[in-house]
Amino acid sequence: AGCGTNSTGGSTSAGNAAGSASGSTSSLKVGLVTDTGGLNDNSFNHLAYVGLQKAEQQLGVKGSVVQSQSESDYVPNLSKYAQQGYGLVIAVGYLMHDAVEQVAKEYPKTDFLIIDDSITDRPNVSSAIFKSEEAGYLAGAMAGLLQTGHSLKGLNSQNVVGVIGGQDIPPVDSYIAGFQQGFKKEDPTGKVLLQYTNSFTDQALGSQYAQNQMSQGADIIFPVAGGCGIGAINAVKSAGKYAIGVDTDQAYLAPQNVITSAMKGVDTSVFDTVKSVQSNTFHSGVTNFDLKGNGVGLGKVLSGVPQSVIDKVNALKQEIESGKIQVSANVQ
Amino acid sequence: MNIFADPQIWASTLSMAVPLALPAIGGTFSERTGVVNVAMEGIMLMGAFFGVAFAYWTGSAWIGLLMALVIGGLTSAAFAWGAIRVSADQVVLGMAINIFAGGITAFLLDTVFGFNGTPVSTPKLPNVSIPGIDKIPYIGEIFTNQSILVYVMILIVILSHWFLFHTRLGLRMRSVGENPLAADTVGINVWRLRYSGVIIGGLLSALGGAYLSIGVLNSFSVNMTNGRGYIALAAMIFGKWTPFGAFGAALLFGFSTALGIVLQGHGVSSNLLQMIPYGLTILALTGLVGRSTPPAADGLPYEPKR
Amino acid sequence: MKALRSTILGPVVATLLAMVIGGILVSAMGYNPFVVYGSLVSGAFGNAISVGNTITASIPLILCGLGIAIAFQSGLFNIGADGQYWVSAAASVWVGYHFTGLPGWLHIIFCLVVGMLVGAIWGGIIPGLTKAYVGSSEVITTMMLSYIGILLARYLIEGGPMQQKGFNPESPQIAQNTQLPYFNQTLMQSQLSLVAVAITILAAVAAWFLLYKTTMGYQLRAVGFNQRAARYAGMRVTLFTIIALCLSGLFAGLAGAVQMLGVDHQLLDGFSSNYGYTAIVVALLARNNPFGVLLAGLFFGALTTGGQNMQIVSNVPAALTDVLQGLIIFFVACERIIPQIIQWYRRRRSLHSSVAAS
Amino acid sequence: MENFLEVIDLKKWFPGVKANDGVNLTLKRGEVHAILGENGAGKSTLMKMIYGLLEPTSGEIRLAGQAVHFRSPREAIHAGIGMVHQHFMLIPALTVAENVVLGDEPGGVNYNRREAVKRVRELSEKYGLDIDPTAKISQLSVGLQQRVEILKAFYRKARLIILDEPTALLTPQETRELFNIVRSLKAEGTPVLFISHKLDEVKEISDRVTVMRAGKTVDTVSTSGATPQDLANMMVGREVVLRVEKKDAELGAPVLQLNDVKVRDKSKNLRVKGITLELRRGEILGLAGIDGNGQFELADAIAGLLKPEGGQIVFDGADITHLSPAQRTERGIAYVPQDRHADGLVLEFDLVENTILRDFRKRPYSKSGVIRRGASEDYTKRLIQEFDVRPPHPSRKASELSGGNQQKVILAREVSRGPMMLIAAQPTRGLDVGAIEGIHRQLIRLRDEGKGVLLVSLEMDEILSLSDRIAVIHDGQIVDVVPGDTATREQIGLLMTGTRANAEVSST
Ligand SMILES: Nc1ncnc2c1ncn2[C@@H]1O[C@H](COP(=O)(O)OP(=O)(O)OP(=O)(O)O)[C@@H](O)[C@H]1O
Ligand SMILES: Nc1ncnc2c1ncn2[C@@H]1O[C@H](COP(=O)(O)OP(=O)(O)OP(=O)(O)O)[C@@H](O)[C@H]1O
Ligand SMILES: [Mg+2]
Ligand SMILES: [Mg+2]
Repeated sequence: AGCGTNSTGGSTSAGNAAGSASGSTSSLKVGLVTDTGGLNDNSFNHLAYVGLQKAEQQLGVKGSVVQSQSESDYVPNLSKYAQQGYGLVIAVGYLMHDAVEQVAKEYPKTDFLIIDDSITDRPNVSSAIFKSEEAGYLAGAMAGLLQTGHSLKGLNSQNVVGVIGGQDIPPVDSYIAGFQQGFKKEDPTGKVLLQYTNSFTDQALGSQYAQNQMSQGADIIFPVAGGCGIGAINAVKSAGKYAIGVDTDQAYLAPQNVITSAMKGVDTSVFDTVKSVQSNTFHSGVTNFDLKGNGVGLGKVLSGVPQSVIDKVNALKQEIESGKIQVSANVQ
Repeated sequence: MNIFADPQIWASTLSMAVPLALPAIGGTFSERTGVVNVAMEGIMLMGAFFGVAFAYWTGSAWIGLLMALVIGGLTSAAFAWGAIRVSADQVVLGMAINIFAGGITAFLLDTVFGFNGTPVSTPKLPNVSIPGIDKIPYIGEIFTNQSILVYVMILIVILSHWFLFHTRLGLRMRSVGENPLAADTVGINVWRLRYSGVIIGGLLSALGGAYLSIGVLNSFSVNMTNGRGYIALAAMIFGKWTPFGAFGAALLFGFSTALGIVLQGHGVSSNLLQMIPYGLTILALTGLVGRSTPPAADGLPYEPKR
Repeated sequence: MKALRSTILGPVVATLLAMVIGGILVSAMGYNPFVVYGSLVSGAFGNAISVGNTITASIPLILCGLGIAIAFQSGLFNIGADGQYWVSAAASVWVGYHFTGLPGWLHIIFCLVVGMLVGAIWGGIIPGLTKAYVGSSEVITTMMLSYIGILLARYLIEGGPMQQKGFNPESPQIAQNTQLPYFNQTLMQSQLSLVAVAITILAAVAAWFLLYKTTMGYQLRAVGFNQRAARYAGMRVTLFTIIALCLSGLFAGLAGAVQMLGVDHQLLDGFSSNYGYTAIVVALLARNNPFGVLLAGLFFGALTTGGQNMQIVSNVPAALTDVLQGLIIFFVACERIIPQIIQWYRRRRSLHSSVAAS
Repeated sequence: MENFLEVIDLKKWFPGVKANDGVNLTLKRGEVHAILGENGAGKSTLMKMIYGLLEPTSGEIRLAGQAVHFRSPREAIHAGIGMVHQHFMLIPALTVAENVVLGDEPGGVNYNRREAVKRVRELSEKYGLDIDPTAKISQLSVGLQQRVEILKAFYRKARLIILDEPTALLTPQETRELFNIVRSLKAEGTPVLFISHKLDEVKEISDRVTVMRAGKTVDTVSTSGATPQDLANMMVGREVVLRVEKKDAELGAPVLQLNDVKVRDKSKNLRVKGITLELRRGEILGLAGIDGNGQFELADAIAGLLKPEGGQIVFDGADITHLSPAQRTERGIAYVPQDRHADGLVLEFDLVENTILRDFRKRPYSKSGVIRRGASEDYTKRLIQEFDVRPPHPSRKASELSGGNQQKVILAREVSRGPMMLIAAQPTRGLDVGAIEGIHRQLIRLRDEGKGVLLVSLEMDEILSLSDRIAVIHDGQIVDVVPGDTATREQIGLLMTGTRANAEVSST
């Protein structure tokens, strides 16, 4: 198997294929069910898998993944892991809400983790909620500061930024909502263009949306659209404008153009939950991943960004953590 | 609204037409020789993936493009073998290629490049401006800094029309798609022409796919063609199996997609706005185009019982 | 007997051939092909649950496939079953949660009928009328309406009128008494519903009866084969064009409704089933014969569920299922080559032996 | 004269059919050699083997003394063989010129359209086959298409020419012109293989005749030594009645009245320009005319397949001008359409489904919307027996039958429906004498039962021998109506060109 993933720097060369049965016989088995976006979504499914791989390498658990092909696969896939004696089954995405409810009831002995959704009435389900709006807020604020200060090379005189959403759905919208609020805070007269591509895969379409927004004066673009957003970053790169990454640190996509990234720690949540099951400290209920606990946050900042801007953003971060600023997850 | 005054919408139109027009013309070649081709989607994906992969491995987008064509050609040759030599159901075969291509490109992306996708250092094909034209005010902006494949497409449209309707080989190709037995009885090699038609179709589809991955971008993602092969099928029918028709249909589609993008951000649901290209196509089809009759032997296997 | 053997032999050998090629590919990537295929088969048929899952997965494919087969038999290509499926799914879900207080069986029938009607309208009215009167290719119109239908369904739950109060883009659940009961929850822990199975079998029988036993089916097929002769025979070609597309949409609509009542219970974002496209292959592999559709649908249902299990057990990326599926379809479509290969082999062998003898 | 072509014990077996089963033939240089045989005797199969379209199962073909094994027509063309096919090998979407030059087009990489048009025009002038090279095939009548088929063979300057039923669709004038060409070929030493079901043509043009029956060559005789009756008997293997016997007509009330009917064809050309005509019970009215003069559009209009542009159609006393085809069928109009593949049959349907094509809504073939297979099949079996359809299997697909048998199925269906009137358009096109005899007998039986028969035919002989009255159509109008028993070939032939011979005849 090709070991080309650059997700972890670990030197353990456990081929990700056909798990070698070297672990202890009683090692924990963890099943991951993606939603229909699949592992290549450049977003939460992918991140969850990164977390699982980390758990495999560092905690010695045995992981397995199944990518759902349609909405009707959720229940069978979750059940299958439960039947086969997996200790933890991870459901990625709010779309699996009802499926998890149902399967968790049928398999009370199995622990479940659902990402991006809250299920509170089951003793064997833990939910991971991400305050991505808080990360979006900081990203928006940084964009606003840069726009008003024209403090990056090549920024035009219009205060216009663009947001490209993959779809009008909560995990996307929470980022966008935060971004809008943060931007308005720092640049009240500026304009946020918001468009949805209705695709998480079509890179060429993402590129078109970006070009369209750039032609309307946007010079910082925040794509929240998985693979489709990569196309947008690509377009931004060839036009010499700026982008803000999402979900993971996407600076590697365009090191000269990505100002920063609004990230959410799906990988952390998966890793932590695996660990808790392994050490018998699994607890049901909702875990909020927010700025305070570093569950969400900003990625690497472009070197050209003035220190004053970074300081201001850090100050905002403190205010959010202290609860002084409340960020809403609803798009305007 | 002065959205039409902005040359960006026309530039968008043109660039979004490329990955539709190329496979649509490719399909035209295939169907003009009598082989129904729904494999455009899959062959585009193959072209897109291998274009990027080889561009990365060799460090040259041109070699990437070449390999996209080679792989696209090979894939369509497999399709052609099934459709022509074995007389298998052409639609089933085409769907099989599409499913296979979607699978194999995703599989290879996973196993070869991992879940972060193709490396960002992959080269892409150059964008060019045509000296002279780029000085003309409005038009110039449309033709400035477009991918080189945009110009290649325009060339291909013209060449294809000339080839199909003004050359001896083109006449023979069309005759094979209309009545292979008649063509056979005047000594034309039906199978060879059908193979050529399908493989030309494959090359053009792969070119369209490569445009997506190394023309506009320099990366591949799973299912990045996003149904364009099927839209191209529609464009081919819409264009009544002619290169200019297919090009026109692709432009219409590109334009209405661009329109859908531009109109967004005014409070209307993006879902509703994205219906525009599809709705417009139906309207144009029923209002302007009407009946489009395929080549008479389109989809019919030719197997002389010798 | 001999005919039966040769019709079965082709697909079997084709599947084997595809599996050999797939196996080579899998081995090259460092997996054990026997583990991979073992998990594929056991995932599809390994135990009662798997069988239940396989049947459940095949139901929408079969129902959509029946509709597409009817269109094909009438000389029409309905490429837009996906959209018909989703629009009908939305409609039946709406009926399922909006009306309360109806007796369960009546409510179920209500949902199914609305689903079928909406599917028939979506698939039949615009494509049918434009085909009949303007001659527009139904390939384009059904495809375009399919995209529109999916966008519409998506709109309905993304800020549209069917979005459940709250945050997530999903519809409310349909009333409890409209959810088709699962078959023996303890014995067979799958989402298999006997009612859905019965509806599917009934639909196949109905499609067969309609096509081959009724004057309507007779006319549909006549129009499909030869419009001029149909007109000569006094049939109303335009009418039957519309009817054929409506019927086709009706079955896709039934698929959507049955899936919602039996499995999904609500409209969920995603819309990624692709049943409409797979069903084209199902119909064509079945040579548009309704009972063949039943078999082909099961085959694809097995591939789907087996494929999911294959990922779980052998860690193979999901995409490999598609690779195998593509290969299998390809070789099944090319099954006609097999007798030729056998013949060629025999001839070569006899040549060899004759050379050896001399 | 030496043998240019030799066929030695040639066999071609299809699954279940021995289409050729021991064929022997010699063709001398400069000879016109006719092949006679019933439908399905294997004539076309033999020709296709010579032309490389079919590969023999066994046996040998020698060309100029050399054994040849053509694997495709390409090789046969290369060896100098040209063939006019019985079923047109034309491409409707292309022009005449393109069809003729296809495979051997003028020009380099580019197709030189102008040169092609020029060459085809010259060729058509040389052979007197007048045709517009730039017209699309789809716009041509079948007769004109036949000319294109002939031009194709001549364009390639073949050393041997095969003519498989070239005259089936030609007018007498055209046939005469074709024969002139054949004679000039003969004079140049080019041998011609000529297939026709018309014995007088065979008598006129050929030097020798080979008769085939059931895939075997029965005998080869010198034409001058055999009478048409001899040839017919040899073909069928029994005595054939060549002249039609019929009683005098007992005329009844008018069954069909056409008042100033005007009809446009599908491409909107006015083809029938005001026809007034009457058909009575108990008579066969022959509608004679050169192909393309509106006779088939008129037939379609009476059957309801084309909407009349103007005028009135009265059937059995009622105005049916605006009724649908189904309603007309219901009222008792039967129709044998000209193009049996396109209109008369659903080739993919089996014989049962084809025999109920017109009456499937009625009992006993269906009941409350459900087809009754049993009853339908019984009916089909009866018709198969009565009309001697071969092979006699109701579950055979229509496409698997020979043309003659397909025609029998159509005729059986239309005649047995108990119609009040039958429109028979080209009912015997391409059929052998035996089959023609049977079909003619059916038409006369219908007439004797007091039904009206409108016989639309391009065959002068058929019209002359069957019709009680003959209406001659020219350019969409009736030139004259003459009594059948006194009409002569010359008279009708003249009328067909639009010239009225004398005023007295028309007054009757
Ligand atoms: N490709 C084929 N497959 C199977 N049977 C065939 C095929 N071609 C011809 N036949 C059969 O072979 C026999 C001879 O056909 P052929 O066309 O040679 O007859 P023919 O003498 O030309 O008749 P006609 O006078 O009607 O043209 C017929 O029974 C026909 O049905
Ligand atoms: N005068 C003619 N003679 C023969 N064929 C013709 C003629 N005119 C048209 N055709 C046929 O119609 C087809 C299309 O003709 P048309 O003139 O539209 O071609 P075109 O490709 O548009 O040519 P142009 O370059 O002149 O615009 C040709 O390929 C040919 O088949
Ligand atoms: Mg022109
Ligand atoms: Mg013949």
